[in-house]
Amino acid sequence: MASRFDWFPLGFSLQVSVLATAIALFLGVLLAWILARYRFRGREWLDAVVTLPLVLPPTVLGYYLLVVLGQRGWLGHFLESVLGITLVFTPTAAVIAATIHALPLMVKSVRATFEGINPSLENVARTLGAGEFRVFRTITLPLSWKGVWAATALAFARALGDFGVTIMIAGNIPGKTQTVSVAIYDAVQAGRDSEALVLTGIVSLSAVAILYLINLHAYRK
Amino acid sequence: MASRFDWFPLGFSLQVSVLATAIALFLGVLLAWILARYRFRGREWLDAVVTLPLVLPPTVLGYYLLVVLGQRGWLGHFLESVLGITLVFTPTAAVIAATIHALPLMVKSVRATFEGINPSLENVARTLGAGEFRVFRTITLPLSWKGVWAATALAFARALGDFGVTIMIAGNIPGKTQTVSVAIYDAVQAGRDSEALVLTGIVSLSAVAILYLINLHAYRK
Amino acid sequence: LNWSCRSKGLQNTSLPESSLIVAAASDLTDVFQELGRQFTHEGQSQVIFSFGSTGALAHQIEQGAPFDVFVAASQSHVDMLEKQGLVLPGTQRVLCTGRIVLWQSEGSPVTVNCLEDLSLAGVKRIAIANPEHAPYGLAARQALERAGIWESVRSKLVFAENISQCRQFAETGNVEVAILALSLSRRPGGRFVLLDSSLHEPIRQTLCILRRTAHQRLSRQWVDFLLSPPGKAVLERYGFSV
Amino acid sequence: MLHIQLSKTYYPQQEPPFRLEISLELKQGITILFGPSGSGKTMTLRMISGIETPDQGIIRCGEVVFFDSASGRNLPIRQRKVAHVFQDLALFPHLTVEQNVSYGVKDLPSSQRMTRVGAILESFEIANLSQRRPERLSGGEQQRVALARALVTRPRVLLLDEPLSALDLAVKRSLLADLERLNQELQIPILYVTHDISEALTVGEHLVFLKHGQVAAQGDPWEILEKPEAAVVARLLGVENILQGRITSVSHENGTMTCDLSGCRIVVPLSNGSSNQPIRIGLRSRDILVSVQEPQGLSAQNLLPGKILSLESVAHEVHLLLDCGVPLRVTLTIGAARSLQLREGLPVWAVFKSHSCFILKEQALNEG
Amino acid sequence: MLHIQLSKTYYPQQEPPFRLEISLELKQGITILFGPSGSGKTMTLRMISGIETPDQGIIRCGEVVFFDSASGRNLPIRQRKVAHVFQDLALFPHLTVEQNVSYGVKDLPSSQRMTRVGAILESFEIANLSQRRPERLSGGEQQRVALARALVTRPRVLLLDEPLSALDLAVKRSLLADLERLNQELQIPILYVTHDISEALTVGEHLVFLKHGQVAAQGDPWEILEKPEAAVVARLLGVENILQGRITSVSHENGTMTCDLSGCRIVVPLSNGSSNQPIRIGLRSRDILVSVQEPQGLSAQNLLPGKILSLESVAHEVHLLLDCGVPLRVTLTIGAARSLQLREGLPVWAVFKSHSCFILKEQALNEG
Ligand SMILES: Nc1ncnc2c1ncn2[C@@H]1O[C@H](COP(=O)(O)OP(=O)(O)OP(=O)(O)O)[C@@H](O)[C@H]1O
Ligand SMILES: Nc1ncnc2c1ncn2[C@@H]1O[C@H](COP(=O)(O)OP(=O)(O)OP(=O)(O)O)[C@@H](O)[C@H]1O
Ligand SMILES: [Mg+2]
Ligand SMILES: [Mg+2]
Repeated sequence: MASRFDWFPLGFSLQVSVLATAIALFLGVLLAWILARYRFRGREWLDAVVTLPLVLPPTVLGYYLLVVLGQRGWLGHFLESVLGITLVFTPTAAVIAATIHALPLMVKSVRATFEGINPSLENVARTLGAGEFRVFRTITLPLSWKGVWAATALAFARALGDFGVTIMIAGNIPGKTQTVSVAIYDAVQAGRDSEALVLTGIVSLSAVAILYLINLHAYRK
Repeated sequence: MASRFDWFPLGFSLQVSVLATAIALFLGVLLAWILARYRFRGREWLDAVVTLPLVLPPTVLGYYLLVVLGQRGWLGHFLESVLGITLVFTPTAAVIAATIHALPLMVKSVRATFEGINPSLENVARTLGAGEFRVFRTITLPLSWKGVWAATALAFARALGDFGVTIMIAGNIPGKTQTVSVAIYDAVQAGRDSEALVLTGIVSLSAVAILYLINLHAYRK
Repeated sequence: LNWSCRSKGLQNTSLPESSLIVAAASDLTDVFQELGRQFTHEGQSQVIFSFGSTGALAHQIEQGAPFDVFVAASQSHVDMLEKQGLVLPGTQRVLCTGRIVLWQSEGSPVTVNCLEDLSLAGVKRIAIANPEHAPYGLAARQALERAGIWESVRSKLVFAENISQCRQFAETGNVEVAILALSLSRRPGGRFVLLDSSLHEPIRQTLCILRRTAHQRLSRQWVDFLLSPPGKAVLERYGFSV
Repeated sequence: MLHIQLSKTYYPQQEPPFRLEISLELKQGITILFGPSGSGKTMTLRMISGIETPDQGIIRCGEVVFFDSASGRNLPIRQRKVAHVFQDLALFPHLTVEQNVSYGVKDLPSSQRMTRVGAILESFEIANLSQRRPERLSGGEQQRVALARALVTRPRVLLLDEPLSALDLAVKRSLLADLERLNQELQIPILYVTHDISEALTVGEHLVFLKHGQVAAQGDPWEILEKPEAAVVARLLGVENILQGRITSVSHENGTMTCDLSGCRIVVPLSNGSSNQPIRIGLRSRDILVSVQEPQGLSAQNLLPGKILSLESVAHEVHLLLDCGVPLRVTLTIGAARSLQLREGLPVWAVFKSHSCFILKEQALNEG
Repeated sequence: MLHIQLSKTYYPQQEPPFRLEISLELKQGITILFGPSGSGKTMTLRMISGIETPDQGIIRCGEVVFFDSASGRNLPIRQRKVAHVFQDLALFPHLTVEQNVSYGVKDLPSSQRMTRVGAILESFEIANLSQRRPERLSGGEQQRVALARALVTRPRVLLLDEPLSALDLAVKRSLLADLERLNQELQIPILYVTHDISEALTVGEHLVFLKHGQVAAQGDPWEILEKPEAAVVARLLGVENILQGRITSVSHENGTMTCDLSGCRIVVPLSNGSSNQPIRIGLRSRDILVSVQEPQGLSAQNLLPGKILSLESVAHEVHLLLDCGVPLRVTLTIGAARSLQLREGLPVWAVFKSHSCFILKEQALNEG
């Protein structure tokens, strides 16, 4: 209100979302490929489990993550004592939080796209001597751009919008881990309605602009 | 704890999610079709705007929805005074909340699938005398099943998992509008950890089972 | 919009029409659940609680939430509702005041006995509820300020969404100390140091009956029960000053 | 009946644009659309069915205006009632053969529909595949399904883009007969794209020859060789020898003319021409026989003595170049060449029937 | 060189299963795979390239075992180095023509790759399309790209599934010549599926005739007509007349034999047979001419007097049934029939060259 407008959450969120989207893109495409390409026992179960983060209320998911990744959690403890890495209440945690929500969107959409590709094209590439990875990189993936971009747009939006998981594992440390979602929430809760509206407006506009660019890219030509 | 286990949130959430998924399926497929089929000014903008609900922190989205749909909101006021319909703090609101989050997932994934279809097939259907709607119903849609099912799975998971919007516009009224997400949240907040774990377990298991069934359906053959 | 009607099918609610819905701030969660059991036990109707942050609940009330009684963790929100004519005139009461504590989970590497200890090097992070909107967070800030260490510990602070989350941060060992409501400190798993009530403005748990209630009689019964000696005893037992 | 007059330019990146400029008047019956690969045949069909829109022009079928750039009219595809068999078939992959075929006749009463669909499945020998999806069909089976799907509707116009290319001769013949029957029945314009000359000559009542996006020639398939563009057509059809000479005599009772080609005399079928007129004759290399000894008793045939200039063997064929006063290209089977022990320099006789000679109009001289 | 011995059964729902059971030994050079639509040609190719897996059997290329059900070996597609031109082409839609063609030679050093790709684009006349995407190509252009993409690699085996069906004769010829050159160069087995007889006879050194999933005949394309299965092949190739008789004399110097067919005498090319042996002769309806007056001076040709039993006109052709002692099916152009004023009952002479007669082996008698 009286204090001058804080731009940190916007920049921070943008960085976090972009990073998280990139990670989700990489992991999601990889997982989607495995799910689409290889037949193994429990494949559909794995697919279902990957979707799980969407099902749980984010705060609760965050709580459980906090239990696992926190200083007393087995994973958090391991990371801290062996590798000297602390996750919770750091920007890294914000990235993890955003990634967790973006990943299922990525995996499911991309897998469906991969499976929609005419297998003849992949087969012909194999007869031309291409190994599985080259087939994937040069045929499957480029032919799936539309689906992958759509999924990326979703993942980015979701990464930007995460609040529950972020506030749990990254905390709300202004100037350090406060994402724009958390900042908007705070502003609303504190009754700083105009600030909340301004932030919401800026986020919405920039999100729409970014999504628009992604769309243009995805559906161009 | 001492009180006997409350099954209401589970059944309620299931109903809400199924209904919301169905609505999102209908609206999402429709919107996706319009976006994929018709070229009009602002098409990509519309697409970007549809994705917006994912970008905002759910609680904040809920807050603004409440401002619009609540008794003092212009839409809520209109509905109540003219049509006698109250939306907020009813099961309907829970359905709206779930739908809002499911819809963008639906629209984007399904649109990408629609656009991946060989236009020759649609053209040949037209030469055989099929109108646009018949082309859509008999060619475009059936050829997109995989993508539509994947999107449905995502939408369902998201509908089940929504917490922020629901708690704002449907409220956290046990036995009336308390979805399982809200109930889990409530249990965690109140320190009823074991109850929270049990609920989480049940939701996760049933969600995985339902998603598994959707997968089987989508990728069968 | 016809599905809004169709969705009536959803209303196979498990609660009788006559039950009372009480919106209450989260710090009252534990104590109200006990009080609710007693109230029902005394042959009165069932009470349903909708716990949430005071701000969110107030906002919902403004938009027509079907609550009968509102118990806020601060007075200002009730005042605001009163101004809007949403409160049944003359029903606003201060129920009790909350206290704050320094809370540490078992196994915390450092031991903190007073506010000044928060400056110790071993205390790397401190969780408080967000002072901007959580009454207990505000009180925590006031206490830190009056102790003169607000500026020095500021970089250690992690703001929680609400007081419960604050506790979760400490419980899971991710912060060494949390400033909590006394009412939530009774749960097992930690130790606490009560802070002097003079360090902060009183955290007035304020109640009112809402104008839209259809159960005025029942609401009054509930309020009376809260304000009755047995009710007060329970509140005191949970760490509220009456 | 089908009046087409249109132009459309495609602008591929980095290349000269491809311009289609066509003016056609199709009567009912089968018109063959013939032309080298990439000459615009598929394009033309796509414009007629409405899948592509011309830059300008008019397409009219009887009274119905399909497209008119002047009035801005562009009839939606489905209202044109043009059945179109795509070059890439475009079978509906999620429907069975039967569902594919009955897609266009959904409006018929069910019993009538079933009879009609059943009949066409039967006559196209795909009735036993009726419950299968296209992915489980062979290439030829797919082609028959695509054809059946288009023919079963009662369209205003029928467009067939190489509908029989994947079929063996036996099936091809029977489908051509079906098509012919249908042609009698429907009395609509049928535009038939093919590369197969014998198919073209068998089926077509009218032939349109497309080249570089333009109609280079049109008319009776058998007469089109006499058209100005003939030399190109001839080469396209595999007429390797184009001989130039002069008519020396005309025999109306024999139906023949005698010509003099730089000294050697050949007999060709009668055509409108008179003594002393210049003449150009097309002759396929495969229609010429070679004899190593002077042939006996073949008085009515063309016999040109000469010798082998060169001899090149390609797969099971041998391409000869003879010098018989005029250069003559001859193709033989390797077996024949071997048994005759042909070699360069060997004196031989070229033997061919007068009916193997096509007479090309004089204008053809100007063409490549 | 390529040893194939496999079986595979497809179980379509609601239908009798389709069983492919094949045993082949392919030498280097071009082998034509011929057979009616749905006989299993595409299937066979898919098994060789590894896209489909046989139920059992063995596929071996020289020393390299592609598949062996006994040892459970199944070499991954990419290690087989089998270039396969699909019937549906399967061009990569997101790559340009040049990128499509160079896909299989990515491992070559860049300069070598560019030369090789450039050369093949040039010789397939698609160099000017090199920057285009497949969707912007005509059907024939697409086919050339698919062919170039496969040929540019140096495979162990080359599989071509109707690679020229969408091309006109001129282009077809030039591509066949390219293929022939390549064949000389690569010295590998090439399996070539086609329905076009002239293509088959031009290109093939060896022909395999598939029917109902089984090898019905194989051998030299020109000799295969003498194989037991010949009658079927003959019908498939459009040999409508199958005449039965007895050899009366053999003339080695003429390379002919004279036969007696229920009273009428015909001359056929020399074959291994001796006087008084039974013989069966195939004769295409299109190779027979009709004359309404006794032909003059055609002593060396076959001239059979007879009369027209029936006359049916189909499109631009007329199908005649003649009674010349033996029934003869004749196909003429409608123009010819019109000009000769043919009608039922008219006495005519059937005229055909001895070289138009195929001699079928005696066993063929047993076949339908
Ligand atoms: N979308 C496009 N953009 C630019 N050029 C195109 C496009 N589609 C086709 N062409 C070009 O237009 C020309 C005509 O194509 P068309 O498909 O009509 O040929 P066609 O006569 O059917 O040949 P074919 O017998 O090989 O099928 C070709 O040179 C082709 O490369
Ligand atoms: N996936 C499948 N399941 C069952 N049957 C199949 C399947 N694929 C093909 N068939 C059947 O197997 C037979 C052989 O098919 P194939 O594609 O090999 O024929 P083809 O000889 O290539 O014919 P064409 O010349 O028409 O392309 C056909 O009858 C076809 O219907
Ligand atoms: Mg074409
Ligand atoms: Mg095939």
